[in-house]
Amino acid sequence: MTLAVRDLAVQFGGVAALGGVSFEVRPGTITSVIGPNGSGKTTAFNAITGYLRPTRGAITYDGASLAGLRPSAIARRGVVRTFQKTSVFPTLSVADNVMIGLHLSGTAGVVAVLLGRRRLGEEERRLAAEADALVELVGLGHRRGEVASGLPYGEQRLVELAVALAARPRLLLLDEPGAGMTGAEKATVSALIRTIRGRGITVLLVEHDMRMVMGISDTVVVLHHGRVIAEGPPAAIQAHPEVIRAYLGATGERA
Amino acid sequence: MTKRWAVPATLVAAALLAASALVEAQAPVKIGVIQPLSGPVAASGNYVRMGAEIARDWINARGGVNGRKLELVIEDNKSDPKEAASAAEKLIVRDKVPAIMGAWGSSMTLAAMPKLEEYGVPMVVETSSAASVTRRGNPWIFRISPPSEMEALGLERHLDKLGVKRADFLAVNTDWGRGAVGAFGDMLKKRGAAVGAAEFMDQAATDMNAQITKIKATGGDTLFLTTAVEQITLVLKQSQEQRLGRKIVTTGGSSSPTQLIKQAGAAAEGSYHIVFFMPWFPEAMPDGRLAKAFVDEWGKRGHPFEGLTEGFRGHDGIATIAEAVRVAGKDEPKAIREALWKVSLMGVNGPIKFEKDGPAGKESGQSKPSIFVVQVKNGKVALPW
Amino acid sequence: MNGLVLGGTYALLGIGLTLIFGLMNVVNFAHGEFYTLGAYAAFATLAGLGGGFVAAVLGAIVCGALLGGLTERVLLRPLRGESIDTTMLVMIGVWIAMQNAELLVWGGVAKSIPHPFPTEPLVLGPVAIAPLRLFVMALAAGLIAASYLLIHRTKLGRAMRATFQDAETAALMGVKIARIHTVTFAFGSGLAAAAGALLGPVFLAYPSMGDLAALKAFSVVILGGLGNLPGATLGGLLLGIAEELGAGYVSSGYRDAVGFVIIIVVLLFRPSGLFARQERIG
Amino acid sequence: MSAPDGPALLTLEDVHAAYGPVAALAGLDLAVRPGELVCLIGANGAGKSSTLRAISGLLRAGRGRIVFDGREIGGLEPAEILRAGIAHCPEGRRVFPHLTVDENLAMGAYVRRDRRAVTDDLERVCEHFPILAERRRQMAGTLSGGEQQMLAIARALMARPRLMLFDEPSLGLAPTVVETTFGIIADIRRRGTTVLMVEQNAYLALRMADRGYVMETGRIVLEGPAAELLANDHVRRAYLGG
Amino acid sequence: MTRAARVLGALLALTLPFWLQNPYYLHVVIMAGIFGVLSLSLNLLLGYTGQLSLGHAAFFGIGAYTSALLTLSLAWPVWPAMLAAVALTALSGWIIGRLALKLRGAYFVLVTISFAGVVSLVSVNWMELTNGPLGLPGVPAPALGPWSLRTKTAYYYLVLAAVALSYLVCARLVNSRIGRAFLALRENEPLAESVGVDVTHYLVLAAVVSAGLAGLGGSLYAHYTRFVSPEVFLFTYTVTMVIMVVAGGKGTLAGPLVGALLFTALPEALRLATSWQWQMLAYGVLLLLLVYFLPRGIVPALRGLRGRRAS
Repeated sequence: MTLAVRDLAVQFGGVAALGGVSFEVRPGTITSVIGPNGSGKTTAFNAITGYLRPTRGAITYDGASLAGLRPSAIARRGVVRTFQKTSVFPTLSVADNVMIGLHLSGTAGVVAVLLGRRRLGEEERRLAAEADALVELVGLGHRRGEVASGLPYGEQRLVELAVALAARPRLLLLDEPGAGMTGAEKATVSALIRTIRGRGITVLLVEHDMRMVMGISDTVVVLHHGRVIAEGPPAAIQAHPEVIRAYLGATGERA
Repeated sequence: MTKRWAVPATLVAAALLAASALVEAQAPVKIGVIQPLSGPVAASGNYVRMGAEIARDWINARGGVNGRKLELVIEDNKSDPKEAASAAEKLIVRDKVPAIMGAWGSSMTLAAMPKLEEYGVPMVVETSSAASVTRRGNPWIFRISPPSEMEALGLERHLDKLGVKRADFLAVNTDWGRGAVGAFGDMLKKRGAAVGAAEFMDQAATDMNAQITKIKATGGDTLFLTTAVEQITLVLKQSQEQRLGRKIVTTGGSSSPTQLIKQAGAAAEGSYHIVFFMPWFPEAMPDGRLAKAFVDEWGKRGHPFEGLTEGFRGHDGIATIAEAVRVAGKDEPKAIREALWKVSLMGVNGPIKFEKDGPAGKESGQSKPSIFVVQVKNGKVALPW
Repeated sequence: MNGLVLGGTYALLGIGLTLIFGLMNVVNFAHGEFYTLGAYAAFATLAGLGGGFVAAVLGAIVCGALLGGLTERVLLRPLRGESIDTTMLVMIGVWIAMQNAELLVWGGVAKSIPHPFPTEPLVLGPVAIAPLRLFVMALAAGLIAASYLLIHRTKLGRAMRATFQDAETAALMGVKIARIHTVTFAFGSGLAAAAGALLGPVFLAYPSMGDLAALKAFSVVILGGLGNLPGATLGGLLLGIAEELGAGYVSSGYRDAVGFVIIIVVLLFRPSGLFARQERIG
Repeated sequence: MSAPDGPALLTLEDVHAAYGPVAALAGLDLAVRPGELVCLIGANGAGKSSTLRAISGLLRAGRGRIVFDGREIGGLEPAEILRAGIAHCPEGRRVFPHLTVDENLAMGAYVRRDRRAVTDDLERVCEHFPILAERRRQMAGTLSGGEQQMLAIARALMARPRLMLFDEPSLGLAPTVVETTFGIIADIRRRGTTVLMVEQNAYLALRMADRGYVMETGRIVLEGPAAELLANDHVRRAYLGG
Repeated sequence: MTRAARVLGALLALTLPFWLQNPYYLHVVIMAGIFGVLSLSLNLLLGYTGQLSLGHAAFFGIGAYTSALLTLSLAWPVWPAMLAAVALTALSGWIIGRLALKLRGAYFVLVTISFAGVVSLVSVNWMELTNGPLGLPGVPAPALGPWSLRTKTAYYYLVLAAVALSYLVCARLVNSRIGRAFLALRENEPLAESVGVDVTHYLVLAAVVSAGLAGLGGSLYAHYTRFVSPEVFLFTYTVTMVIMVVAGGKGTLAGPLVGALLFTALPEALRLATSWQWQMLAYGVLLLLLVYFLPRGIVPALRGLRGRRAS
């Protein structure tokens, strides 16, 4: 078991954003979390990656609890995320964005940096090469030197993906990677996600585009009003009566 | 250049040289002035500047020094020691002044002093009261203002008339305030009076009620107050509000009782003030005619009357330097320094003559100024006894 | 008792600053200068024009508000969207320029502002207080109350609060955000000027008087929480009293340290201010 | 329900808009006729909200024309657009949390000068939304999500708009509340106010709308009568989970 | 900058005392150098991590006092005193960093202001240690073996070396993985955390280095003016540093140096250009104009200009 979420609950003020959610992510799979806007998907992501403290519940990764860890510590354990709203280092170039993503791959400490040790240069060259490879992987080779905030929306999302990949995740949490993309771009991203899984990285995905979700997921978890209402392979989910009701709405059901 | 032109060219060059030498002789004698013209103590600095300008104009009206006009190069030290040092550097190096007057506060004077030594330019100190100014072994320093000890000694002969049994201190938390508390405390102890509380206040503080409350609790009879006139006003007002009921004696000579009467009103009634100039009774000054003329000129220029107790120092400082230049016969720093040891003149305050102070071989000059006490009676400044 | 007099004016300063700071995210270093301006305006009214004390305070408010509004309109509006450091630098420039302009106009000599009250203190049981201070306290209280009414009972105040809470939605309601910014800045500056006009006669007016006042205002804002009016009011009173006690019981030299220590302690242990509601996380 | 004919009340022609260098709208064409209920569907990030923001003046259109009731409104301030008759009920309700319900409603009428009529409207709105009438002095932030949605709609109505823009009115609401909300929107439209609605619950939205537009990356990719879109295969697969 | 320009600049810096015959100008340049160190230090926090410290005068002052007290009271030689000043300020940077860097934006600004305020009041009131408002006169000048570095020219080279060292420290940090972490925190803190950048560690690191450099600046100042008084804690020093960094161009390596040179020279130039009444007023107005027309600073504006010309 890679990631296990047990009875996860998050409250904002008096409002329950998550009301006791449990699900698991098996290694080497693509698992999708779906649900209408406001159903608690992003909240779950934030809780798993240490950006907010759950009211109750347990989150374990590789058998060890992630509770109370800072996001950077969680990243160091191989759990890396992207954000729902496009999130890049805006005034830096694409290549520099990815270089920052490679932070954990670097080893240079203060002393080494200040003394200007020779092996630093080698490390920098290695990291730069790695960054280049990642930029190529997401198909932004031609944008390498451009400032991230100047890129079109879809390409910014690709930068984000490259940054996350640079952190060498073993579990990658993607928050709506296809949002704001054209059909063609979405297809590219879907293919990319498959490639990523092919490299042995487990993927947990939040996505709205059903075609995309159903096309690439091994398992789908459906959240509705802060609870899991269904979990299973895509085909089963599409046929699940409660899911249909949640998606089409009560009115639709009655009509 | 062909040979044919050589002679006339030489002639022209010689003529030019001669002309420039003539102009050189007519060039004014520059004196640097460093004062706090902006910042918290700007008012005092500006009064000193006004006094200095009067001295300059008088001297120039009499034909200048050694036939040359006097020119003041005035710099603002922004009430900041760093700026005082910068200003000294600029005056010496860029403007090439052979002597300086400055720099009001002791911390500013102390900060400028290394520059004097570095370049060898004398400075007449007109206001600073810290003992260390003349004790540091800086042979370029000549002070006409009294250090706090001298001021305390000046008061000593009036002590019985004042009737001090038990005194408290309230002083601004600067070198000046701290120094005054020490000097007057020592003098009082020597004379057998008890010393109670010594309270300090920040330069920018406006509310001294807490200090006054503490002082009220000591049960003394006299409060020695050392700070700028603005704060004295506040302390007087707040003491009255708290019904402190003490004899209040201000030290330092910056108190300007006229301004206090204007600003503190009844709260100033009965207070004593140590001053170095009594513009209310110029005839009572050592040189009554000079003092009267200075007061008149000050008024004619529309300067505020209350500035006179500060402004006279500007006059005396410039007059001293001008006299030294006259004695030296040239405006060259070293010569002026030597001449400063020889000058003896009458200033608005009284006779000015320097005696040696500080470590042997590197003495600074210290003149012994006249010290007076006045009292506010019936809303007017009066001689107390 | 003195703590209350000071506290009342601190509160005025704090309310003005908290509005500007909270709404526009401008670290207003020139806030103290509007305080100074108020004191000089009061001086001009009382000594020059021979007006009454109330007229002087009103005059100060008008001066402060006009110049504040102008500052915002001319200097800050074109820089909207620039980083907080840039606007801060602008306000530093305004601070330096205003202070030295005041020096130029009024000279460095501190001005005592005449006032029509007797200097003999009123004795009420164990408490002795000068009538002026009593009047200042009452006027400060009145101005604080008036600010509350303006903010809570008028259409303009409602729009200001709405903008403060959610500028974009306020714009959707037809509120002209830029105008609200100008008005807020003018209002805040007016209050600072009022504080100056009130404390000026108690103390003195001189060009650098605003520096300390600005610092106090910042302490008050932190104490009360950003953009929190009741917080600023209570914070002002509390700071006034704490200073009085601190100076009385600890050491007068460390009087002004009270404000600093309060800021540090409050920020380290309760960053949203003493009176702020717990903010929603995330 | 059939769409009334006649000249369009609102037209967008080739509208482009961007946040900084990032394009949000890339040549959008759209029209709403008087009395219609039009819905705009599409994935997150497709530019639906940006469309509404461009109409209400929050987002300045860089190119193209936005015409309302025969008058070019592109480039006008939000206040002027509101005065022209377009109210925008924003995504996530966005009530002013520390203003009372009454004050929130008053903010809705901010641009109106006719004080007496505003007071009347306030009473009428409260009659219409009895939940709000009970909580008029309460801070809006203390209301439940559904109550806040009612408040947001009521607040927009206070401007007496001729066209109302709704951005994701069902977002984060319980199913029964969604039902009520949509009932209210239908009611508003029945009373003669034209409606343009952005909604992620495409099924619900298309069921009550006259016509629909499907957006992708800043432009319209599909449009037609709502019933047709509901039956469209592409739409079903992308947005209806079928 | 092209290589040729750089070499030329370095040559100019190295030979400057031979060009500047007038020691007053050299004095201005030395002060600019000291403020250059201070601005580089502040820029590390403000420009690279995006944290505005308005308590930088405290580090400057602590550095100056440490150096002065060690040489005067304990008769330490100057060089170890300088090192101790750097170490002590770095330590205080660490403490402030640990305590205050969980705060952001305006709150962090206010804590740093307050910290400087408290330290300043301590320097005035703790008479036994600091000699209070009287200050500490007679701070010795450094010596190199038998040679005292009292002369302006000698001190100029010392300051030049310090500027070069500070520049090197900043440049190396900024162009490394550590500098990228600083930038990441400035640009997008949540994203930085998500790829494993430890916020506290890097912010505290920046604070420590920044404070240490400010301490170096303070120490240089003390041994140059040879007089230290509580005025070193004046808020105006911090304001000056901020002006230099922001006007020069925060987040660039050259910006703070350009700012330091310009804003040390400006008041002196105004001294020459106009009478004292107008100097500070003109200073304020010029600052306003600069920010108004170049809100991002001089160096970025120049870069933009060159970029536009190139394209």
